[in-house]
Amino acid sequence: MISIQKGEDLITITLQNILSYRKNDEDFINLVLNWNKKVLIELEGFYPVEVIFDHDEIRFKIKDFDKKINLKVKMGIYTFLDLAYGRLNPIKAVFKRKLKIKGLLKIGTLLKFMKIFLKTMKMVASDPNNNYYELNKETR
Amino acid sequence: MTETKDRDIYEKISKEDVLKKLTEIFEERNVTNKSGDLYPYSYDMTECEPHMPDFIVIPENALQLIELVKFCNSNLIPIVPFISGNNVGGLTIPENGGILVDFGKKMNKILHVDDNMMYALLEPGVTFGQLKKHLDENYPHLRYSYPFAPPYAGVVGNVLLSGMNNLSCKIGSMGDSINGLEVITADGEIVRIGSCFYGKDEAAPDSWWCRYPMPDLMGVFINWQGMTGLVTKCAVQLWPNPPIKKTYLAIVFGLTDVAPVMREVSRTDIIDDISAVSIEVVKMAVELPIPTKFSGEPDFASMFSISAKTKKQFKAKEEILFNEIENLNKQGKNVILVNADEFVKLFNLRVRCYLDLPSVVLPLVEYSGLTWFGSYAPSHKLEELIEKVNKLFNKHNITPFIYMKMMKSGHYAIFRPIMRYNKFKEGEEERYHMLLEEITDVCIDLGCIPYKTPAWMTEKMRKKINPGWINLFEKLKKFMDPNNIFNPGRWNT
Amino acid sequence: MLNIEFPDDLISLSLYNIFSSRKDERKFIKHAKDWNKKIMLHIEPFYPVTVIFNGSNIRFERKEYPEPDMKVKLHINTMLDIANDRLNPFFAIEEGKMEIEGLGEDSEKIMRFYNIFVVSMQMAAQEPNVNYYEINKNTR
Amino acid sequence: MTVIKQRNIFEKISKDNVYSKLLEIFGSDYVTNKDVDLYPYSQDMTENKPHMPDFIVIPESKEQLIELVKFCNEYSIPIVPYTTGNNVGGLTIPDYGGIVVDFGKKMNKILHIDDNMMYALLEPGVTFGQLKKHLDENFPTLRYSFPNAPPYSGVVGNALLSGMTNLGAKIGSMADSINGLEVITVDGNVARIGSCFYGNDKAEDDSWWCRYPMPDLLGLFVNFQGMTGLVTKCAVQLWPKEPIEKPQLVVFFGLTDLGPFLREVGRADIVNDVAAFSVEVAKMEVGIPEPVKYPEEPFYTAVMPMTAKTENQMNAKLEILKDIIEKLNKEGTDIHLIDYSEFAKIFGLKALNIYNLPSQILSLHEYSGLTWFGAYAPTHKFEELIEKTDALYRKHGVPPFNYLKIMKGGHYGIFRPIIRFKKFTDQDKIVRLLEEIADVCIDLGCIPYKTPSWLTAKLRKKINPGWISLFEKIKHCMDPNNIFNPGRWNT
Repeated sequence: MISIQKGEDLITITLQNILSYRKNDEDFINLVLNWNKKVLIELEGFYPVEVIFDHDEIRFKIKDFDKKINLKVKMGIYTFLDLAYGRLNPIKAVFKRKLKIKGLLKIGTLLKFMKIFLKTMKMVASDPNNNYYELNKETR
Repeated sequence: MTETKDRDIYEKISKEDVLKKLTEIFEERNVTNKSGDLYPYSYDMTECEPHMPDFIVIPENALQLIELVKFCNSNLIPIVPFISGNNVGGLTIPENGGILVDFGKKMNKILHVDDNMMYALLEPGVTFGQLKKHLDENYPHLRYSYPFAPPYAGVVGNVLLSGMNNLSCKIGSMGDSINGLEVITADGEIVRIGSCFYGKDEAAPDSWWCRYPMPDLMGVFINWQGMTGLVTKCAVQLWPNPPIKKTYLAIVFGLTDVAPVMREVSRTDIIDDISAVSIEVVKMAVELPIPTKFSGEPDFASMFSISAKTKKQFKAKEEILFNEIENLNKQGKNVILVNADEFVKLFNLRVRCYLDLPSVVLPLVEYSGLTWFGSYAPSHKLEELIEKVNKLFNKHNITPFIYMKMMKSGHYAIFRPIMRYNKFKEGEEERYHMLLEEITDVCIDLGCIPYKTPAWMTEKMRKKINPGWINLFEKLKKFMDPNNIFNPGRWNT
Repeated sequence: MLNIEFPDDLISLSLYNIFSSRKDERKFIKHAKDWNKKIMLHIEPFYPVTVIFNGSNIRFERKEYPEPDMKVKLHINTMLDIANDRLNPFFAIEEGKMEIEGLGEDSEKIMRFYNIFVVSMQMAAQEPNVNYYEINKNTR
Repeated sequence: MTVIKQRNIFEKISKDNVYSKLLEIFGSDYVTNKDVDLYPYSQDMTENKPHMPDFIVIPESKEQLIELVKFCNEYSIPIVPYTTGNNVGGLTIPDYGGIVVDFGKKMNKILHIDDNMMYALLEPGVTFGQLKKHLDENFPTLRYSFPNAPPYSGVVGNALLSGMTNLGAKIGSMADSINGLEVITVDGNVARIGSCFYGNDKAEDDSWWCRYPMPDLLGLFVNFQGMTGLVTKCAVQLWPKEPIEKPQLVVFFGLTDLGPFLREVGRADIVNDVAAFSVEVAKMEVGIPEPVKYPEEPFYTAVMPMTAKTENQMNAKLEILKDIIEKLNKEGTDIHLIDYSEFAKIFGLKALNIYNLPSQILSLHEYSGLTWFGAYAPTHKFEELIEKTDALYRKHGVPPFNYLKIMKGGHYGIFRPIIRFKKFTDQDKIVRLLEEIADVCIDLGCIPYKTPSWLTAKLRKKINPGWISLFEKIKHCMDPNNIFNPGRWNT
């Protein structure tokens, strides 16, 4: 069971929404548990958010970032959506410099991040809107 | 706040006799004077001062109401029409007591849907949810339009009070979507207005297709808040339901840049509906009790809904929208345009309640209190309005919640600061009302015209309106309702 | 100098309009005068009209003549394509968009027909709307 | 025909005293009581019975009119508003005499064009030609819309009487395009109605942008034919002018093919307007004095203004239009689509008159008389209306001139049989035909607009009593001494 900090700004809310999607799922927990890495995600046009994986916790920061960041990921909102909706393959994105990554050499970290984040994002995107309709079915 | 002019409404007849008469007209089970039953009708979501009605009646036909009106008119008893009490202006609070007529329970039939001339003939109690369901199931190629209101709000009340819906950028105020009315006037006469006006007692169901071109008697009942008669039937226009629909979300950085963005896009005449909300509102949807805006976050989110008959037409419209946004960014605006459905899914599905109307707009109903300054606004004043109102919100340190729309291809705008608060928390209501009054003064000074107006607001307006208008208004009210029985107190009557 | 009879049906009126703009033009007179031919023109979806060239007179009849010297059949939109240079009349014939009977080997006939009908049509189409604005200038 | 109840309007004051009062208000140059001056105001193009006014006045300011209204109300003298007298319903014929107020001469200023909120603030005398010229020269990105009327007819009258224009398929009745009014009511009060209602004596020029959301007093003056007050200012909505224009022509070989076409194309929401005419009208346009339809010719032709922001948008619209026609032809109609501007060049440029509005529909004016039954119509009755009126025309040996429109995205239609006639010669025959047409159409649910009083007399028999008594009450409340255009709607 992973606990995820509640977001209070647009981007963090989004990241939280995505990551929470699998917080009870075995594989996800195994990936995240004790990963203990700091990833800085920046959506161009908005602002960077630091995602801190700390044992069984995921926290976020939008300022006073830590000195030591394991991975820096930067992309535009359209790349973000294209990746989520499977219109763009992450590897291609990296080569096309649409997905800019600092720390490419730490290939392990990168791959794990992709498993944790990009994969989850795609699962969220492909999920039918059920849960929403659940939450106000009585009103439709 | 609303002053309730004290008026003894039982000079001419005793309460007991009134009850007797009501039971005679509506039968015992449809009449009540038990305070337990009366209480819920004595207030609404707003801070407007509550007042108990003396009776609730549940009518099922016009004949009963004719009898009621004649009776009330000769005995000077107030009549207050009520559908679901969802208005945000204390419009159905019986300021002088009297009889509250609840249409929502039994006079809520969809009488006719005209497939060819595209209208629906409704009783006053029909709700948005009910109409949508009926159309989706029986006339999937037709649609109505829906406001920023829960599905259990009333359709007829919304049009009679010039509400605005999610086709507003195309069709404008709902006041222009009314094809016809059946009304009971003070003398108990039943009047059919609009193209349905032929025929002695009944009109053919296929005759409710237009408001004009005969002398326009309909105005006498539009935006009058029930002060001129009791509406018993209303025909509203429907629209073709195009196969392709999509909503775009414009994320706008910079406090006032949303104004030119909305103005420019509305004039392209390709958008069904344009609405914009403060970013804080988007965040409210995610259950942040008191959301604050962080630097780097955009200021407004604007939604553009596009529909089309064919792919080609949709692409053409999309292209026009993209070009418009591109131009705006070239001119130094900072706008990011994304597919709303895609974005919302990643962001948080609860936000969909803004997209799929009618729906319970969660951040609103999760509070016990709700009030607003809802107004028609000059679109060239939007920048100034946003800035000044935002300041006021911050001064009172209340989360800014601004909702805007562009109407009828950009001919005018809607400016609506909204406040949610906790009704039962000591001092809360007063604090919010103070802010609301300050907002009202600023907006009216800038030319905004409030709609669904509570009495304390019309009082402010009366000081600014030209005397000729006031005279004509008073003259007409007196003449339509000499004994002031129809929803007295509205517009300080 | 030719005289062209003023007709009173839609299609003849169009032909009248086309011809009369050229009726004093030397080249046109040269071709039209003393041609003494009956040309049946069927503009679909409308009806056949026979144009009768007789000495210096041009008349129109709303019917198919027994044996006209030429029969031409084409759709109104094909006619407009030709008139506005979007379609070469000879391709139109090849593609079967314009059916011509009685063309024979008579090159003079082809020439005259081409000049009287096709050229006039194109001239009418190219002409700026001047004369219309003349008609109406007082009222605009 | 019009019943003129005799009424002596100079009981309370002598005609001479009225005259001197008028001189005092308007000055000697702008008041007349000479028959030669009065005569042209005593009649219009229609068959409606002429009646001489007693005075013509030419106002230039609201103040003069306030004084006039107060005076006339005190002495019960009729006031008839007049712009250019181009209505086809005898609406400005002073049935009881009295004073005709001619706004056309001096109260004809375009007071303000609001580029942002897209409206024009006008005095009652402004004409369509004048407004078009002004916009083309100063606000090329904006447009107004124009009726099938000459350029010298009045904009404000058209809007106040729910006229329809060449944006009708898109925006519907012009009454929905009124943003605000300044009106003088019977007690001499000046009421500003609409979003311009703030401010004691003056409204900001940029405040005339909407009719709602306050209690709708504007209705009291819409379609009342001047019976409730004197309108002195009116704001009307303008629209963005789209760069791409491709008018289309549609020909209909089946008598009633027009019906389903109008319904379908209206809903499709792709054309600005559909102006459908009997083929006789099209022929008349290119100068056939007495057009007859030959069996091979189509029954109807429709001209449709189409505009778009981009080529792609135009093509998308045309594609939808073609699909509609294909679908209908599969169902048995015989309808064909032709590019209008191209066709017009071949056919005769005069035909563009019908499209380039406002323009002089010449041939209508070669006749001394013109009348019509103009009505808002239920679109599912189009076929029946066409067939029945066609039969009546033939019975009376008059060429059928029908004019149809589809309004506001297909929500309702316009059905308008038009009749030209030579006054004093064949007038009686025409009147009979017109009455028969009126009866048939009203029975089918048509609602006439700009109604002459002989027609309202018929309507009153069919309208529900509640409406009539509310109408009477409001008229009485607004004009107790019946001074405002008395006789309209048989008041």
